[in-house]
Amino acid sequence: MARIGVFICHCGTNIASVVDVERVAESAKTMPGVVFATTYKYMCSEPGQAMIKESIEQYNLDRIVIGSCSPRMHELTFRKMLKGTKINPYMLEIANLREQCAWVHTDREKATEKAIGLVQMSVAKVANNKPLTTSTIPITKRALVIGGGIAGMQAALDIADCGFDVTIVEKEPSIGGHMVMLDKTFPTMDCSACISTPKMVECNAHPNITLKTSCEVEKVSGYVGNFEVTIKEKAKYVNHDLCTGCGLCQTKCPTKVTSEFDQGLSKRPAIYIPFAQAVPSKPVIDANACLKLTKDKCGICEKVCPIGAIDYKDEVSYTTEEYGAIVIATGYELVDWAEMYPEYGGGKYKDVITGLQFERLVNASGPTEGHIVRPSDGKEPKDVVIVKCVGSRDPKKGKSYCSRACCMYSAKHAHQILDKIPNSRVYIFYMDVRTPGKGYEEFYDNTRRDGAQYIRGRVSKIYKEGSKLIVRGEDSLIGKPVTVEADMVILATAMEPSPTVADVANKLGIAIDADRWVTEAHPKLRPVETQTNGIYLCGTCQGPKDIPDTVAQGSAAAAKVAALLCHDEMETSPMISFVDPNKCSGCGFCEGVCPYKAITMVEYAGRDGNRRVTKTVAQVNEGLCQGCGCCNAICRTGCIDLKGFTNDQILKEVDALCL
Amino acid sequence: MSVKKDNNWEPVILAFCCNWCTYTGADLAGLNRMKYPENVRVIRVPCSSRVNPQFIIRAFQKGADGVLVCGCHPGDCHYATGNYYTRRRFMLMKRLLEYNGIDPKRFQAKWISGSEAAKFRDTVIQVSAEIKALGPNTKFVGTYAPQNAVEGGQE
Amino acid sequence: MMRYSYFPGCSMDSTAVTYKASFEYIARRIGLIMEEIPDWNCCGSTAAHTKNEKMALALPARNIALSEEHNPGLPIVTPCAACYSRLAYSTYAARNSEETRKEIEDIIEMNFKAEPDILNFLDLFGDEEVLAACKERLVRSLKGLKVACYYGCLMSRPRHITGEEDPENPMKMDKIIEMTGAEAVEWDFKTECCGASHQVDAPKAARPLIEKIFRNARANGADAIVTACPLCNMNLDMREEEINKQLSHKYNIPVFQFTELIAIAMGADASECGIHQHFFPAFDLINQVIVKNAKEKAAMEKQEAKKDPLADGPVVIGRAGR
Amino acid sequence: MDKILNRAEGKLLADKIAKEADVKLHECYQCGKCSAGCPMANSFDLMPRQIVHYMHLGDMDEVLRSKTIWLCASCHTCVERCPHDIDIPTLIEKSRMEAQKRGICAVRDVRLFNDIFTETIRYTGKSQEVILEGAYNVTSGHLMQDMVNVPLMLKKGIVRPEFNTVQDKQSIKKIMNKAEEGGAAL
Amino acid sequence: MAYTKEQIQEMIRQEAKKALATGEVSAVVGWTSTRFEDRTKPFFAETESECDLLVWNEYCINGTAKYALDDRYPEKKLAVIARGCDSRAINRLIQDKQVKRENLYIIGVACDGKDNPICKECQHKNPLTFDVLVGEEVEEQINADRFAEVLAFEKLTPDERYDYWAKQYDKCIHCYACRNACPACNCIECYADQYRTGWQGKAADREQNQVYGLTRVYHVGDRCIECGECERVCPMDLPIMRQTRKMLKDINDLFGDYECGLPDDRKPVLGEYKLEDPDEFM
Repeated sequence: MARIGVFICHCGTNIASVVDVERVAESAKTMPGVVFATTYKYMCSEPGQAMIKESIEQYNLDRIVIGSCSPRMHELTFRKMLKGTKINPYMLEIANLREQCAWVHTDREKATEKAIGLVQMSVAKVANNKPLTTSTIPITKRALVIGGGIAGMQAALDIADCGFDVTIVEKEPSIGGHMVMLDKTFPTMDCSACISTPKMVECNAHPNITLKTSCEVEKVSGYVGNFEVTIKEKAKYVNHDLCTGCGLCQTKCPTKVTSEFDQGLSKRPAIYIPFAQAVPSKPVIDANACLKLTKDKCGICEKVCPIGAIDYKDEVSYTTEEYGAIVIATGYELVDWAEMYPEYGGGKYKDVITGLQFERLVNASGPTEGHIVRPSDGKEPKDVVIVKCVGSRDPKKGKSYCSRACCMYSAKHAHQILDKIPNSRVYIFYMDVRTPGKGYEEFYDNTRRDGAQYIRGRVSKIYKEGSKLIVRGEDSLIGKPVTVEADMVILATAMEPSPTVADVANKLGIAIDADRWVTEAHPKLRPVETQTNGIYLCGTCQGPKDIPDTVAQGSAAAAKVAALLCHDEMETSPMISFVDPNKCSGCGFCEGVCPYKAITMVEYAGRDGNRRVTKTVAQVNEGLCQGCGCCNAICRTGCIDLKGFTNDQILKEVDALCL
Repeated sequence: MSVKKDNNWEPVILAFCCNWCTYTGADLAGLNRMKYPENVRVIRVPCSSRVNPQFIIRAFQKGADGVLVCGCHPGDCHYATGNYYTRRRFMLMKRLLEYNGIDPKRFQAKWISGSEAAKFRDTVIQVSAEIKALGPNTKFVGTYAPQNAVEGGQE
Repeated sequence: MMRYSYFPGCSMDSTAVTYKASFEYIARRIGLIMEEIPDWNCCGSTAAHTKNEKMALALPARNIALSEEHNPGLPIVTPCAACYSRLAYSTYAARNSEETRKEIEDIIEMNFKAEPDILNFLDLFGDEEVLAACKERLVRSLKGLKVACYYGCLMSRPRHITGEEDPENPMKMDKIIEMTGAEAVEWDFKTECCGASHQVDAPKAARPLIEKIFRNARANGADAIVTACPLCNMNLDMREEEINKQLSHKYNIPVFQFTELIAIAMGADASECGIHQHFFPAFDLINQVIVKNAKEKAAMEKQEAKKDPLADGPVVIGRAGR
Repeated sequence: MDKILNRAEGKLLADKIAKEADVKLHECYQCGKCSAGCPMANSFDLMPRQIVHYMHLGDMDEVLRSKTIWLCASCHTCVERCPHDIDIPTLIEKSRMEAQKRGICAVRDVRLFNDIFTETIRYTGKSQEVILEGAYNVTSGHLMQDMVNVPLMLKKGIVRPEFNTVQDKQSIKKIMNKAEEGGAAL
Repeated sequence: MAYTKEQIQEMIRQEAKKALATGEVSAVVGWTSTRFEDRTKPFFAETESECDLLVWNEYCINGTAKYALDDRYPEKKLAVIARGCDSRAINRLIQDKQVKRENLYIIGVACDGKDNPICKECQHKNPLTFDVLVGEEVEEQINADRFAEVLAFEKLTPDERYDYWAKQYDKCIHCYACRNACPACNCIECYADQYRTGWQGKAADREQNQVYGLTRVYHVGDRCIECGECERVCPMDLPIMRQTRKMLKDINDLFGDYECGLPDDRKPVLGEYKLEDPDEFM
């Protein structure tokens, strides 16, 4: 038989003024299992706690109920208090007599009756409590960063500087991401490559950082502090251990295909270093383009390579490593505007380009060496139209969200055109100009001073007559349709998450929203954490943002990672699910509803009558389970249960309600 | 069913509240000294998805006059997806109970966030009034008491 | 079985002579069976839905009901974009709301189930069987003729009525036209409005719309515009001369119905497909193309030393007798 | 005079029309893509975008008195390109019917043409281009409009002097009268 | 139909013999005759000669699938003669991971309805899953009135509904025959037998029966294959399907077309969710 002690707190007059606490204590004494009940002015105070401890000794209590304020207030306090006694901290229930009784009622009689009822429920529950113990899990002091753009590089560098090993997995042949493609950064107009390439070099040179380019995450298992990650390395066909990056192979390769780095504005060979400052600065072979690999012809690169680094037989390989924390930084791509907007020509006009293509056009290391010319005929455009919100703020054709960076880079593009092309005219069609950042509004002002014409209205149609692109919009401030005959049109195309994100998120077991952005644990207070402990996020995988915000998030995620990895081990909550393997039928429904992938089906040596058999049963991973209890309600047998909130305990609470 | 016109009669209403939203909302109602009827008793659960519909059946069996299940709004679940399952479960359970003769007002579910103290109060006032109007529940009520009702924890 | 319930629409019996003649020529050739809906009435066109929604739904519904009664199981085909749109609207409204369907039944006092699918001529000629039948009968190519396929609004928009996947750049007519050997140019005004509904009552506002269509067709290298609707055709064809008068430069762009080009490719002469009955002269352009192609063909055949007696015929397409 | 925006009648009417058209007026953020693509916009007094905005404000007076609702060609370009799929043609159509109910008409000729058109159908069951053009020219006073084409039409057999009519004329008349009795709104 | 009953019976026997002859199959579950002409009973044929005792006639009404649970950890395959309903029951057991497909050898046979009222509503006469099909498939019918009974019952007043069920549960003798016959009731240990947790009591009174009845619907409602075995085996003739079908109807109304026992990967409705599910708890 349980020996329960009941302690009713006056909370000064907070409870006692409405609830007859003495009567509550008196009637508690008659409840089954209760051997002692009393009241006290302030139960949470030092003397109050001392009184409880004494009573435990004196009446040989093995569990207690405290009738006081909300358990959200002092449950931890009282658990801590119990740590010094012979009672396990979890042999405690709190009846919420303040927030949910005294403070919300006025009728003393009825409130007292309710208080008795609440204590009765807690008594019934505590009678079925079991001692629970927290356990600890060790932490592997290494971090994995998925994505080698500016966000991933920043996070990796900061983690590495704290002294932890970091691996960067990048699917492309070089790290650097989108930032190295850009020409200048707003609002300061520093050279984008000049500030991002040193980071790339630093990543490569840092003793704590391992770069894994042309690699993808294949499989993730485990939990916070103990992730096991299988990394797939794509075939590069070049032995990077031997290769010196001399680049001879590139110059001799006869095949030319569209350059991804130059956004389709130039060609590159089939064996290529993506761009001049690439890290690692070693080539890979594009297997879809290479003549040797597609048709078994050519083979020139092998012949010219002075050290024999070419290996046409290279294959995909896998490595498995352990990490304590993971940062996802998979970045963005631009939406496929051509699919979405047939009214803008659907991609058939060469002189309708995206903002990213313009970055390459205006970049001194780009295909035109920084001369702004029309891709169709190489002539310098005089009239340029910039169309904002292409694919963003358009729930029907594109995305409903604001893409955040476009207002500023469009202003930057206008400034660059007006600066580089004498007597040029730039018309910017916009709906709203959003410049919330330091120095941004001033930059927008300057762009207008430079001569950019801002026209408020969305462009309805772009078509071609002769060599001119006819752009039709409305000047909605005047209220009349306007037409611009343009030489070139730049579309400020919306960002969307990298196409790989859904796959990566699925492997990591983290949530993405309807637009495929990775969901943070809390939008305000946990912005760089995911729902899964030990997995963090940064950069544009979470939502559109500009470079300063991206870098800030990278560092923030790194701080979170460091805060985790600086411990040798961590405590886990004991209030988690557990399985009775003898009752479990192995249907696996609990596995399906678990949001944390904490449940797996495992083999279990059980019995079937007199026979020894191998059953398949559910097993809870204590590191992953967060104790929501969703699995409990789906289990028909009731063999998966939640410590601290067992079926038994809740049923007893329900029963007590109506006694 | 004839409703007893006993003005002193108070219903017993059981509310399952998730720890992160509704229980917090209920605490906030207290903090703001909002007033609502005394006949509601809250059982704290980690998540509305912890609530097994069998608990509801048990509550009616034990003579509860009404049952309320409350959780975070869909999309706001502390455990990401729990309340989506809650939603399906109790949409079906509500209809099943109704089909078996239980007035739909006696079993209700509501999304109440941690900041919606007023919504918690209004819900309790409304449910309480509705059930008062219906009178005591006589359906599914029984006398069953499990064997180990008090000793507990000895399994 | 190429059998359809046929709703010709009012224009088919009056202004759309060329459309009617050329379509009937093709139908005869390929064995299309068009069961005309008995005693059909006007669909209400743009006027009815301007004035009264119920009227706009009920007038076409009577025709659909008649078709259900007399031509059960057959889809309804109509040559006119406006008729197509109105018939499709009534069908859509009835299919999506049982209440509306009953209300319409009540007004027209007939059974109205909204069962038959509504097709326009592009749907009809886009059908694989019909297309294949046409291809079989082609005797000459219109190679060298560059046309701009003009679809207009009502066959493209609104999407939920027409089912058109890409209302900005539909391709149905382009594909049909390419069968004849003519080239359908890429241009940008395929579905821009021609303002037909306001050409009479608000001509000042509506005329410029036509001009823009001609301008874009010309800018993209088209010799002619091709339509698939009596109203679009008349609107462009009848007013080209008037527009030319007000401009310093002149357009010289005949406006054909797409059926005329198919009929010609099938060997029809002018009187058979009505090509001489356009407001804006259309005969010469087509004749040039045909003659040029015939000469080239003859020259090639001569080279191959295989003499075909028919290839010598000087005029392939005869002027109309009327 | 200043506009008074918080008068309820206009808002009620605008909301009723929006509801029937299944449009959520607040979703429009006035991007102007509708007006930019509108073929008739050059002759409008209110841009399609402004129609939506006036309706959102509840200022139906401006809408009902506008030329725009009469000059819209119902080409549906606006809604096809609208980021929020706002069905402007239906808003306009319903507004026009409301204007007719109140006897407001900013473009007399359009109404006249439509009246003649529907009357022709009422009495013959089919549309008659000759009657239509003739009657319109006489009543509108634009006597010579399009007349230059008539000789050519007759010569080429494009129009004939006789009419096509429906046999069951009574049923057409009945349908139209019944539809009109039921009012404009469905 | 092209084959007579006798021909099919003979083919079943031949297939059964063939299956046993492979040596991989421990027994064939089917039906055999009894001393009553209008009754058959389930039968495990373990030898070739026993195969000749298998019968096929309109009285073969017992479900065969659930016998696969007799031995959850078999060393050899079990051959099951499966009609449409049995094949769906097998799918249920496979989807619930209670039997492995590779542990079964399924002899499918199209069924043109048995001497069992539920067969009139059958939408799947042909087996959906099988290794070998005996005879040929028959034409399927769609049961448009699948939920007619539920719809009619919903029209009663709440009190009428309660009283109706109360009377039914007064009749119930708490024998669990419905559970034992049901292919969706496949837990190793049923909640109802766990008296320590005290979900419900042992007594056969209205109260316990009501709890069992409602819990049963919640447990099988989103997985019920509508085979009607529960009603067939009920000694007190309780309209058990009327409860389960209610849940199925609501699922169809709320979450789209839904039918269980089909060979697909669709999860039970309560084991998944959609963001755009209807929400009435706002």
